[in-house]
Amino acid sequence: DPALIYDLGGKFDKSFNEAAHVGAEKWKADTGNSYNEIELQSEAQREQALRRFAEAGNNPIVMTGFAFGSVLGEVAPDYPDTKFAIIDMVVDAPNVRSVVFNEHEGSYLVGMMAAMASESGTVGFIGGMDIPLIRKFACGYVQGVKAANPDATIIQNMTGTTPAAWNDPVKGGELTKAQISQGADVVYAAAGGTGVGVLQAAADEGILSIGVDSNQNHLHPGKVLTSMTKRVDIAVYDAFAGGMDLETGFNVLGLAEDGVGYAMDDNNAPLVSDEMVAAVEAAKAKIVAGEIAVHDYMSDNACPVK
Amino acid sequence: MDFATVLQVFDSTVRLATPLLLACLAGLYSERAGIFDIGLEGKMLAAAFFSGAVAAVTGSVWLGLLAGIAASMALSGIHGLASITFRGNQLISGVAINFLAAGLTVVIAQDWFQQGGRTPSLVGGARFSPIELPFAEAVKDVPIIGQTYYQLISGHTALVYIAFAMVPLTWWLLFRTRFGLRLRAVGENPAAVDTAGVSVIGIRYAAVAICGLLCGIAGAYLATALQAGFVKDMTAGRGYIALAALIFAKWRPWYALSSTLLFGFLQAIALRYQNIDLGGFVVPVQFMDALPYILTVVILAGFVGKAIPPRAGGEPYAKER
Amino acid sequence: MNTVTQTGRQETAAPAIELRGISKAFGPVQANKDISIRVMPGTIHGIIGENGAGKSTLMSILYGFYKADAGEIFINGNLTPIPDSQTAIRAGIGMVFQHFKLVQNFTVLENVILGAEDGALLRPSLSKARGTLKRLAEEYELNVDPDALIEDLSVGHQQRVEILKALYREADILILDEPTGVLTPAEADHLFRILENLKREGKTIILITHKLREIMHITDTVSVMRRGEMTATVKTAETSPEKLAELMVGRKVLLRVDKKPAAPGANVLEVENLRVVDEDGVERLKGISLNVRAGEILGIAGVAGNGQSQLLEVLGGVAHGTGSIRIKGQEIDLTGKHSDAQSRRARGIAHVPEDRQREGLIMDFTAWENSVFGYHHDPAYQKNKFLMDNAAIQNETEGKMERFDVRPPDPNLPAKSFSGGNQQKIVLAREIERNPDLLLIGQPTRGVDIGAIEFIHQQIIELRDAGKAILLVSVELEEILSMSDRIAVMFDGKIMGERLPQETDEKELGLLMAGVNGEVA
Amino acid sequence: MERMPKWADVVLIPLISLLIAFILSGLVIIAIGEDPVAAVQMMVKGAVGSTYGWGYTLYYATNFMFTGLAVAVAFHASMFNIGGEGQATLGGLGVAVVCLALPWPHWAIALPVAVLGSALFGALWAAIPAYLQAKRGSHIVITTIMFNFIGASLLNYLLVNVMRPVGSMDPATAKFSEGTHLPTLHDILAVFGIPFSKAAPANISFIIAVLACFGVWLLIWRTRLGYELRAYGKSEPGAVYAGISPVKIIMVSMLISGGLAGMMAVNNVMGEAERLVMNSVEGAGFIGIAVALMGRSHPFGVFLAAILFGFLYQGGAELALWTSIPRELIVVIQALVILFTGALDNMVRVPLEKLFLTLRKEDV
Ligand SMILES: Nc1ncnc2c1ncn2[C@@H]1O[C@H](COP(=O)(O)OP(=O)(O)OP(=O)(O)O)[C@@H](O)[C@H]1O
Ligand SMILES: Nc1ncnc2c1ncn2[C@@H]1O[C@H](COP(=O)(O)OP(=O)(O)OP(=O)(O)O)[C@@H](O)[C@H]1O
Ligand SMILES: [Mg+2]
Ligand SMILES: [Mg+2]
Repeated sequence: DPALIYDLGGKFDKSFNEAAHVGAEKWKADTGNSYNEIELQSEAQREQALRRFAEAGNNPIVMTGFAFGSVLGEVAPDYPDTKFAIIDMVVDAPNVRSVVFNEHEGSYLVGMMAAMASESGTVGFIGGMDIPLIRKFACGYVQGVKAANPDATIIQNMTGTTPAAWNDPVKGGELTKAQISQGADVVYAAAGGTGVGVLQAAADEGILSIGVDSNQNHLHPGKVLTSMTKRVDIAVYDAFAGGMDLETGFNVLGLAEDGVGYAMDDNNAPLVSDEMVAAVEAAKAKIVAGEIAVHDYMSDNACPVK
Repeated sequence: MDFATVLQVFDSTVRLATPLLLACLAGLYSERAGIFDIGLEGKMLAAAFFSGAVAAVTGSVWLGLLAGIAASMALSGIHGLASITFRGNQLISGVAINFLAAGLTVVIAQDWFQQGGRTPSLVGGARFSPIELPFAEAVKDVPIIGQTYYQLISGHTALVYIAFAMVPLTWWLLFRTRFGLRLRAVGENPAAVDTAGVSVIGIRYAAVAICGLLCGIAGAYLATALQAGFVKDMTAGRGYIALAALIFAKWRPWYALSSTLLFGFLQAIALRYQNIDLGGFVVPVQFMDALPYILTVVILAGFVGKAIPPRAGGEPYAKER
Repeated sequence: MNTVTQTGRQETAAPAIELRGISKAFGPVQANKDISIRVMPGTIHGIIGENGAGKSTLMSILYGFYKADAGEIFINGNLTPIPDSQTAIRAGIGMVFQHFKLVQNFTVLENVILGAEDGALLRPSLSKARGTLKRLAEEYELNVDPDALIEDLSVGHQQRVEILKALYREADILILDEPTGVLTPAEADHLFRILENLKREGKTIILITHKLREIMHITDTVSVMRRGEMTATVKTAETSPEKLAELMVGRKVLLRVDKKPAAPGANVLEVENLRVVDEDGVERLKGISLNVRAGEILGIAGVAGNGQSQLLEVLGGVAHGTGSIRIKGQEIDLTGKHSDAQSRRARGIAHVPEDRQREGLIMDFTAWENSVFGYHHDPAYQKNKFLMDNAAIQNETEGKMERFDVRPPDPNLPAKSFSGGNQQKIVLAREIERNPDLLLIGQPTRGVDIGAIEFIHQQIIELRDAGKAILLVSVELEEILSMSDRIAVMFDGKIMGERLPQETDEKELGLLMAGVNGEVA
Repeated sequence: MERMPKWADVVLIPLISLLIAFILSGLVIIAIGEDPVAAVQMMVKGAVGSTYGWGYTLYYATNFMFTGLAVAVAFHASMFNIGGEGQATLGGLGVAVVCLALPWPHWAIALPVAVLGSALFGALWAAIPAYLQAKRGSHIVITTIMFNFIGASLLNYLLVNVMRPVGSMDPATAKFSEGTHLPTLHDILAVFGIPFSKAAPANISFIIAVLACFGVWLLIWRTRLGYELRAYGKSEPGAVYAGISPVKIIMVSMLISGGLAGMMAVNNVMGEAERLVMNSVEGAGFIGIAVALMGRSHPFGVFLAAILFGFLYQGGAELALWTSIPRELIVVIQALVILFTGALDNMVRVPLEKLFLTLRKEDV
């Protein structure tokens, strides 16, 4: 059987891990096969979970989250016959598939939408943890906002500096309220489980929010502008489907591959004007075509626009 | 900082201080009666879960509140059993209760909802909604006073008002009633109460029960008012901060109000300003996070005046050695 | 048994209190064994007995504080089970405990109404109590400021509050457990006047005391307890102190100590202007000067709480003070790093503390561990740089236990399983066998049975005769008078005067202890 | 006269308390619709059914031995050190500083220095609460709790801002160099030709922990310091009378306690993770309380209780892996053990004492 390890935050974070869960469930429904899974409780459990699954003969083993990087680097060589897939991180080993997403591209699109939907000209960003990956989201977002409205103000906050920050809705909610008081009327949460609190506070206070990873539009119908979808589900589905013969190596999913995007459904249809859709679609085409180069924060650990 | 921001920070202070205040008053009843309680954290956590869970299932926040109170009081009962009836170590009992709550909430949440130790999100009547005080809308544009009334005073959930009303009520109960006299006496010298023909055990259980009640409200506030549902460990050390506030408050109700507001304010600041720039020197957010704890240590060290706990605090009352 | 009371009333009335077959065990300790007693109304009934005889336990049972394992209680002839203090109060019983049961940071008024409030709100109770208190104060000479905090009151006044508490609850039967232990003779006299007043009012009083003088002075009848049993009840008029002492201990008692006249040598201890301020900022020693010579016992007399304890503690290095202390002419460090008890021992000072269970012994330690307590740094007890030589210590302890006749002579028993007298012998063996230059000894025979007392006194005298200096603190005047070669009396942190035992008596010492009639030394 | 024989006090009472805690835990398992017998079987199989399981059980037990000893040493001086968590966290910092400071040529050289480093940092983190207790009377329980939080924030800051390698996203230090990698039980037992799972993290620290148990035993019952520590723990006035300085005992006992807690890091940071990550202590500091209570603060008891908790921990991890019973069940069991062996001790003791008393009376 294949196995799936969720990062801290848990599989029902309505966001990143939940997307992985959806992919796994879809695979299960499609193939009728079963899989093993575990939700990490602590940092130190990573290695044990990996080893335990490998010892028990699970194959392939998929894990969600960059934090598995160094542990996997160590464990993978011990189990050369087992295939591993890691999402959001690159691990260079013959039996590992590394899947990364161009989050900056998707964030660019929702940034444009935020700028266009904003009436105050101030939009917010709430990141989970202060790490390059989240800066990558933020930087793409900022670029998108500025592209649509060069005068816009962007307020940025990070929930915390530790993995606990992925799962702190209270803090997410308070940060949102603080941003609202500073004038923000659209807030983008790239914060895993913490985002639930952000979306909640935004809905309570009557402003718009933008979800992340999974399509979160349904959480507060008519209050969530859109979601920056990151198709972790596809990555997981593909890895499971690959089975023991999983193709290893480096795997980038961007706008071109539909690995990232923005979510449209009945819940947010009234919020998104045709004009917005048109602008965003145009930008998307240009990005795919390489006409717009969205800067990737992680390429040089810097963001050209603030 | 403009006035609107100040109001916002204070508004956030009130929200964040409310659970601290409730828990602090809860601890006040217990410790004034001579029962140390480091299990405030656990009781709040249990209450947060059960209120969230029951509210999610029934759709009624009031039923949720009742369930939260019941859960918290059940843990109080255990604490009472251990520290009053069986005269065990109150600190150890408190530690055990914190663990019990941390474990049980997740185990039960997982069993009931299979959502990784959380409850479903609460919507509509399953949550406390803000109460608009009279005329708030009308005066909202009156500078300063009207704004303050509208932004800061109006628009909180019922539990916030309950929490603040508990302060004068607690004062009155402790210092103006027979029950209060006996409760304070039992924390100072239980033998005096006993030989005066009053049951020490009865009073102590009553105090511990009130403690459970208030912790229950505090927990329910976290899950059903401040947030929309329970997530694991959602109390995040608030019980300990409440305890610190209690010491800071020298076990007095009005001081408890100011000390919890102070801690709430610190949290509000830490939330709002990640890295505070003090003219070149950047205060890291981790420092702000740790500030309430650091402050507690400073207070405990007696640098901010000495706090003398109730004399019989922490000592089980045993007539026979 | 119908007693003729002094007031002559109700010669055949039912007893105010009758206890039948009361038994009570605390775990393995049988504190009361099948005790029966009758107390006639309108009398003062004394109860005496050695420490631990079970007096307080019996009275606490009567007051509903403890529950008896067996037995019956009759109040005014009616069978009245007393499961708790509430019932006792309702039955008209009030009790002043040996250790007061007051809330220190409450006012007198609050303490008085506690448990006897009328109604859920405090205000009416307080004003009512204020009136009642005023009346009681006039009636019985019981003046106290109703708004004073207990912690600001003297012990004597605190005791008045306790009596007021009982009277406020309209007690007809008043139990007082060792009320005079903490009082000056003058305060004690005042108390006795109050008791006489109460008796005149028809109240029944039970008085527990160790002082035979008081028993003879005020009681109508007296009961004697020994080792949990009631050994006798007699009319006071028909007995004598000697007889009572014999009843208490179970055999004839030798009250005098045999000793040769002292042959004092040079000064061993010289104390000048010693002052001590305690944690609460109260000055407990107000400039003490004294000296003790080799081969001499200096006795310190005084009512408990007048600074004797502090004097011992400072000399022993347990507390800090200022002034000057010289041992054999050498100045002692009072505040620096050599001001601790260990350094004092190194300078030849041994110290038998007043409270052996709190200080002198670690109750959970074995006898052998206790037998080196304070001297555990001695090289003789070390195996090497790191480890103690437990076998050597055990060996040595066996010898000590034999020489001091500690029973049972088992070094491996924990201290708590020895009786008080044997515990004291363990401490004495430890301190005396160090052969110190100066022995500080507090309450050497407190709670010790008469046989052990004789032995202990003998050991102290032997040490004196070996040319050592001894400073003896005791609240027992008899002990002071019989043991000392010189007597200094302390009052309120000062020495009120010095006397030679052969030139003074209990009366003069009593006055000095009360702070009167002495030229301040 | 003793109320009951010593064996009843040290063996019977903890066993009965433990039994009650386990029965209640079983009820919890039933209540969430699982089969307790199957759960126990799975735990036993997972924890001691293979050398892999043993490897993890002993790895956890090593952690708990250190933290349990830490709590026990402080208990003897009547200090309730709830700060094991923070002290072990700082101990990890000490290990990381040592391991990253030099290119260590061989673990045998790195290990003693790392042990010192961890103990030093752990002791340091205990020193401030100890000092405040000794000099200013601040309640050690509250201050050590606060220091747990402060320690977590401090480590957080250091990992995020100072010790994180450039470009890394984890709040964690770089991997320690090859020369600091400790031999695992696999490596050690291989010398004797005994096969042992290569994957399990139990390592030479286990032996250090066992030595520490012995060392603490010597310290408490054979040295002068231990004598003074126990004397102070039983009676402060007694200690002062004997010239034992309370300040010294509070400081020394807490320094030793903090040092022991800190030494745990040699196992989890140096032996297992081989780098310092966030929250590497994983609550072991708190479990030390349960371990010390159950072990009656005796090093041998601590040793046994640590193995038991290691078993529970590893068994619980297996349960979480293969069933839907969450790992928090272990927290529940831990709570019940603390409750019954610590706080509700009298519930078992009083009836037992009565029983022994009547038995003795009948003998007479
Ligand atoms: N609360 C208690 N728990 C256990 N044992 C007790 C308790 N109170 C008294 N005892 C024991 O019962 C016995 C009788 O004690 P009690 O206090 O009645 O003596 P007493 O005659 O009042 O002595 P004293 O003159 O010292 O006041 C003693 O051995 C004592 O140690
Ligand atoms: N002024 C003093 N008052 C009381 N005790 C003292 C004084 N000076 C020294 N002592 C004690 O007398 C003993 C012998 O003192 P001395 O100074 O010779 O010893 P030491 O070995 O030099 O000790 P240290 O190194 O601590 O000074 C020691 O136990 C010391 O603690
Ligand atoms: Mg008595
Ligand atoms: Mg010297």
